[in-house]
Amino acid sequence: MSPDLLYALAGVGLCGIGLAGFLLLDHLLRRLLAFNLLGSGVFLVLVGLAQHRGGPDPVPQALVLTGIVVAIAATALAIVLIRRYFHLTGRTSLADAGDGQS
Amino acid sequence: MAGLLFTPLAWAALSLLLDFRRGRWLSWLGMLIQVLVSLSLWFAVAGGGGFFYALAGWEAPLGIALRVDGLAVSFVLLTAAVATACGVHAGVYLDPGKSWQRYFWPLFWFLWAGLNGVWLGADLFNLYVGLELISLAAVGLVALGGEAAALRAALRYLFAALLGSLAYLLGVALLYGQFGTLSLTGIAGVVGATEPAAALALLLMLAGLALKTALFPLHGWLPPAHGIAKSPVSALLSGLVVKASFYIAARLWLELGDRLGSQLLAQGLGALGAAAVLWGSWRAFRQPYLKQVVAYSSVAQIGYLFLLFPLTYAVAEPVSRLAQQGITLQVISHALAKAAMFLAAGNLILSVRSKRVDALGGVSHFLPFSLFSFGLAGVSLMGMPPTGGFAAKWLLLQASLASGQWWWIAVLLLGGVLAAAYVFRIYRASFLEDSVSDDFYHPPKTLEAIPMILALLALGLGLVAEPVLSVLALPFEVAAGVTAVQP
Amino acid sequence: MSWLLDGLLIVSLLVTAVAVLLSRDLFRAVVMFMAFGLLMALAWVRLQAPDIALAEAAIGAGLTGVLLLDAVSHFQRGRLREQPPGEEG
Amino acid sequence: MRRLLVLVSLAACTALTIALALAVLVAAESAVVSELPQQLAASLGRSGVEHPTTAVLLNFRSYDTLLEIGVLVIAGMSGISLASTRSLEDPALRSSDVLLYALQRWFVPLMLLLAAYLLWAGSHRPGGAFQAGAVLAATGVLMRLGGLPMAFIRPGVLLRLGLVLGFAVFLLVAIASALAGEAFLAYPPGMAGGLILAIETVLTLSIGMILLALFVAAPVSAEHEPEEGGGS
Amino acid sequence: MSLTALLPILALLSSLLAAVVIFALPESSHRLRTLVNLLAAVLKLGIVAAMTWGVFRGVDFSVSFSMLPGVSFMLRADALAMLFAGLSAVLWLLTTIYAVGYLEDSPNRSRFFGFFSLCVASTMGIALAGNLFTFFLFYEMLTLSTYPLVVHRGTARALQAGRNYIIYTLGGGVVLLLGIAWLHGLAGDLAFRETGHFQSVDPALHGQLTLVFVLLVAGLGVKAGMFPVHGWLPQAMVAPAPVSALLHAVAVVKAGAFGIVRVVYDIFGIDFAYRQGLLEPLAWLAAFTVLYGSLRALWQLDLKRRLAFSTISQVSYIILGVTLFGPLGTVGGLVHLLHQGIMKITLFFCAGNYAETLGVHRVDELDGAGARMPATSIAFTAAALGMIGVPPLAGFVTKWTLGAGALAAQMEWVVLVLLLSSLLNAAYFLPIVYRLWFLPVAAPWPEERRWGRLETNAWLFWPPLVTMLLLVLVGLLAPTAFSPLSWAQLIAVRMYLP
Repeated sequence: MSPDLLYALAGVGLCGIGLAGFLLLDHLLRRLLAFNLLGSGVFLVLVGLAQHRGGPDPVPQALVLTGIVVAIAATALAIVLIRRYFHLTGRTSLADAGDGQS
Repeated sequence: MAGLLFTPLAWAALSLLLDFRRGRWLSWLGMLIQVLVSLSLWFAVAGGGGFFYALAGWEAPLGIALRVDGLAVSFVLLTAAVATACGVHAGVYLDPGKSWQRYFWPLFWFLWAGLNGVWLGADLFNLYVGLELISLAAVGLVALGGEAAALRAALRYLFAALLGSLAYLLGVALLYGQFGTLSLTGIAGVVGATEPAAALALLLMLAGLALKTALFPLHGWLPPAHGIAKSPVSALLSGLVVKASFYIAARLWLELGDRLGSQLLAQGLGALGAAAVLWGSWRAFRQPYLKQVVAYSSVAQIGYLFLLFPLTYAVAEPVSRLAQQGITLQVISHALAKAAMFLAAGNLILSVRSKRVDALGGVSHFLPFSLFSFGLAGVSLMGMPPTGGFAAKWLLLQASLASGQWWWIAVLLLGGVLAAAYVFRIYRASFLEDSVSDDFYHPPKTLEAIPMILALLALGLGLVAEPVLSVLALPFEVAAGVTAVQP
Repeated sequence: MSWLLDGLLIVSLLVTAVAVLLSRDLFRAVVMFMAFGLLMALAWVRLQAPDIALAEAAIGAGLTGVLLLDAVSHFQRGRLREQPPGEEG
Repeated sequence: MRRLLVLVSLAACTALTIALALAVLVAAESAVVSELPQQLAASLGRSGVEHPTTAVLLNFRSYDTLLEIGVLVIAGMSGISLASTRSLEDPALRSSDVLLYALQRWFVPLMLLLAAYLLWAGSHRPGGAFQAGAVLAATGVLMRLGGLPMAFIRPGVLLRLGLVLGFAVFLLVAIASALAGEAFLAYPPGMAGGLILAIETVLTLSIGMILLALFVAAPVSAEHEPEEGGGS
Repeated sequence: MSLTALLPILALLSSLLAAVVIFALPESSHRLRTLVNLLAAVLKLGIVAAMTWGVFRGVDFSVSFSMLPGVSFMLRADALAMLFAGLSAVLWLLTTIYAVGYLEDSPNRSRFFGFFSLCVASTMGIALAGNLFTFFLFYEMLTLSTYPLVVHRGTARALQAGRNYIIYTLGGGVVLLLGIAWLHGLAGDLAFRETGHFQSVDPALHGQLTLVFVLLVAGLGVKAGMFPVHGWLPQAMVAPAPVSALLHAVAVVKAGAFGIVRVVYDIFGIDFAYRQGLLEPLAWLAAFTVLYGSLRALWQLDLKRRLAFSTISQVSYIILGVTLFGPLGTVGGLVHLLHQGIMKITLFFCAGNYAETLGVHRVDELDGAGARMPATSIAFTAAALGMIGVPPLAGFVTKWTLGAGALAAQMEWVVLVLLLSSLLNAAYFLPIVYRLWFLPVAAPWPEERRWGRLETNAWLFWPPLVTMLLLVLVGLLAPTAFSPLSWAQLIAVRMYLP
């Protein structure tokens, strides 16, 4: 087992942790954190698995760079939305908002 | 030629620098050009067959290639038609006085660019970026204006979309790790019959895409987002955006499903689709708000799409083709009809100044045109002849019969009846003349004309289904293998 | 030696990840997340991906962290403003 | 009920993790050998840069990068579209902390230098537009927290121009090559290196600007409520 | 495009385009709308007359194009098609005239006449459809375009009736679609053919084909108002009188009956249906409906409701005729398709006249109306006598032929049903006639309106008289070459002697 594969497996673990957090946490910021963990896990799988046999591979590395930028864009936008939502409603979660629109 | 399809990106960049009114003129010009370009590309492909287009001069797998075939260009054309309708409508409908409306146009164009990217995409990672582009633009459009309810819907939508994208990306990671390429055709060429890792990858990707397509029971985010957004935005989202993720799922399934799928997965997805049809229709019937009715109707109509999976798995080739044609028609007719319905609903809401269904009493008196458009679109959703919805339903019925999967027949027929139930509920409300008030606002003629045109297109699709399908089914093999760099 | 390093790094990655999600205090969670980002950067170095390591350090740990911290402080200010003193914030 | 749901979710996540781990192990054993690294090595000479990751990002798969910048622009403008005040400056932050101020006077130029280095390094060693842009944004964040005035951060045309500049230049190059008869996004032969550097430079500026704008757009002050409601 | 392909399309377009124009017209342009309506109706009548002449001479009018893989849109004019097309073309003209008068100053006329024209376009499509698929297409279009007519008044009662109408007819449509799709899966795209398609068919398919037959007849039976699924019809009476006339005489119920005729003869073939024993149960059901409708009609006090139950009874005569194996039964059923239309529309016109002129809706308010409105009452009496089967009126011709057909098919019990039904017809029509002519006016009319010289509005006055004339003529001239009876014989000959 190469260290790359080990990191890929760590990525799998992060995916599991992130997914559990994403599903179970209500607080929007915490879900956002979980999303970022999940994303990191996916990136690790992508690079680790690809590099397991052939050594450093710039293609998945470039993909992960792209992925990171997309993730920060989404995260930053989410933070803006969350803060504004909190500002207007005083809520930090989407659960039981009771405005009748389920 | 294919390069011109990226000009939406250029319109996006330019319109960001302008305010709403100037952006409107620019965008209307852009739409005209876009429609013309899409048309000419469509005719080019209809005449000369499909081809691969290698971007940046690097061919797959090193570079990214676009797959320009009959199906893709038809969807490009569909996008041009629906998005133009929504864009023209939005230009009149939205209130230019609000400073944030200026961001409508760039978001709109980015959305369009993302859609085109997905239709033409043949590279798994590129499809991921395209999906994210669409999702973020859509979220931005929903949130535009920043009311609390809109923000809430946008956040829900954003989280669902992000989770779906990551599930898809995880699948891509597994596939790349195993096969060392991102090109879908490349993977389809080397994948074997028993590959548990690849099968899990396909499952993950389908699950993520199903979440983004709002397949029951993952549909919770759709009705608030589509119900709360401004009507032209809702029309875009329901008509086109959810189709993008489904399109990728379908392409994956048709390329890899025969080896990586299983009967259980196929029937399971079909069953979820069936549940979506029934549950979505029922919920639509119960909604007190007009746009919520239309939004839940989308959940139901999306359900039909997932019948693709059981009807193409382990069936004879002609049956599979029938199913594919039926689903394609369903995508197109739903895009046209649902866009028409949302735009017409917007007009009705504007006219009675209330979002409630029971406020529509007497509207048939004063706004027959918009109501008629709504009705015509509803006819297509019900799957009544001669609309495109009927043509789709007919083909799916035939595919179900021919494959011996008779249980889907019940879904198709019952779904039509349920759709009639929620559509006729709206008619009923609008025909009631008990409490006729004269206090109706008359929207401009443009607003009334656009949904009518879309609804008529959905209607006419059924009559010309055969020629349309013949272009969709263009033998891609003509140019496949020869990665022709486009002339 | 390098196995030990990798193993240690992976274990601490997973532990920090769990800590991010389980810590009761939001501020703490975000700090843990920034630590996680730095560990990720290290992991990328170990994976011979220096580009990603740089990006992760700058974007993942740095910028995201600052954005989140800013948001957390905003929430806490909002809480303080809204709720009468004495109640738990 | 709630507990049951938690347990089920946890069990599902665990099962998925195990399945995924097994899949990774299986995939790692697969015999398919990718030709991609060889192809990449063979084509690197024609890409105009020496560093393979940069070559992939800005030449081989430049379409991805173009769309990705698009994603950033979308996030940036969605962010500022929600910003509540006309000026995005926060007067409360214009602190007069002497120490911070002094620190900044040293730090800001240093970071700008770092960004420039990262940008330049990108063509032949690790570094590039993203990293440089991130550093640039971090500099901006620091300046803002330190209370330095930043007149350009207003939702005016200048800000929007800054947001879109990198994207626009990238697109312009892409379209120009398409109009010149090459494939969309292809660089004219011999000009790849220079064009990539130029694109990276404007991208750095824009990325920094977008991230900074998102940071700055996030706060909402109670005093300036935007008008609510819209056309419908 | 040749004239033979063009004429069926024109026959459709004449009312389709009229509908589009009328929708586009503003509510206030009353004269223009009337003009368009009448022009379209006259034009259509001319086209249909020309086509009928052509069909008689043996010209084949047909046009088709492929709509979906394996399915074509097909219009074709055969003798049976012209029977129905002729009926609807003639009656549409009269109903249009009537409707113009009836809705003189009610709101939403643009909407009304638009859907009215769509409705007739659908009927024309049903008549000219060349295969089951095309038939279904127009059949569903008819469902949709009649809904706004049924709920036209917008009252809670009208909406309730519309709801039931749509539940019944859409339900029937679903069953029909299932049958058609199934049949298509078994046998492909089937064009209507006078001798049917299954004269010799693999016995292994018999079971499935029988099921398909049941589905098709059940689906069509909803619109034809056959017994367990007739519930929508009496409720739909809340619609304005011209709509009721259209529903009962021309469009909706006739479309169902016509569809059953097509399915039995032109898809399955009467031979196949007979050999499979499919006709006998259908005959029992039809006979039951005939008696049931008449019995229910006896107890209705509302005039239009009484007529509605009478329709349920009378339309099943057509089905009954179809189930009598042999040319005579077929002729009886087909000719009744036409005769019932003429008689029933007369009755509805008259009922509408009583309602509009005198404000009378109930049977017991009609006392002495004959003196106040002699022309209308004469028309009503003639139509009622025709329904009962008094010679030499239209109804007599039908019943006589049907009886002869029953004897030829050795189903003597049908004669008994016919006699019983005639007695019942007399029992619910004669009291009305008696009240009209022989009872004095009991109370002042609820809402009397006067229109100068004539007993009622001229637009309302003439149509029932014309249809009365028609129903006398088709009865008197039955033996001649150009009567509906001869035409039905022509069709039957083509069906039984390939």
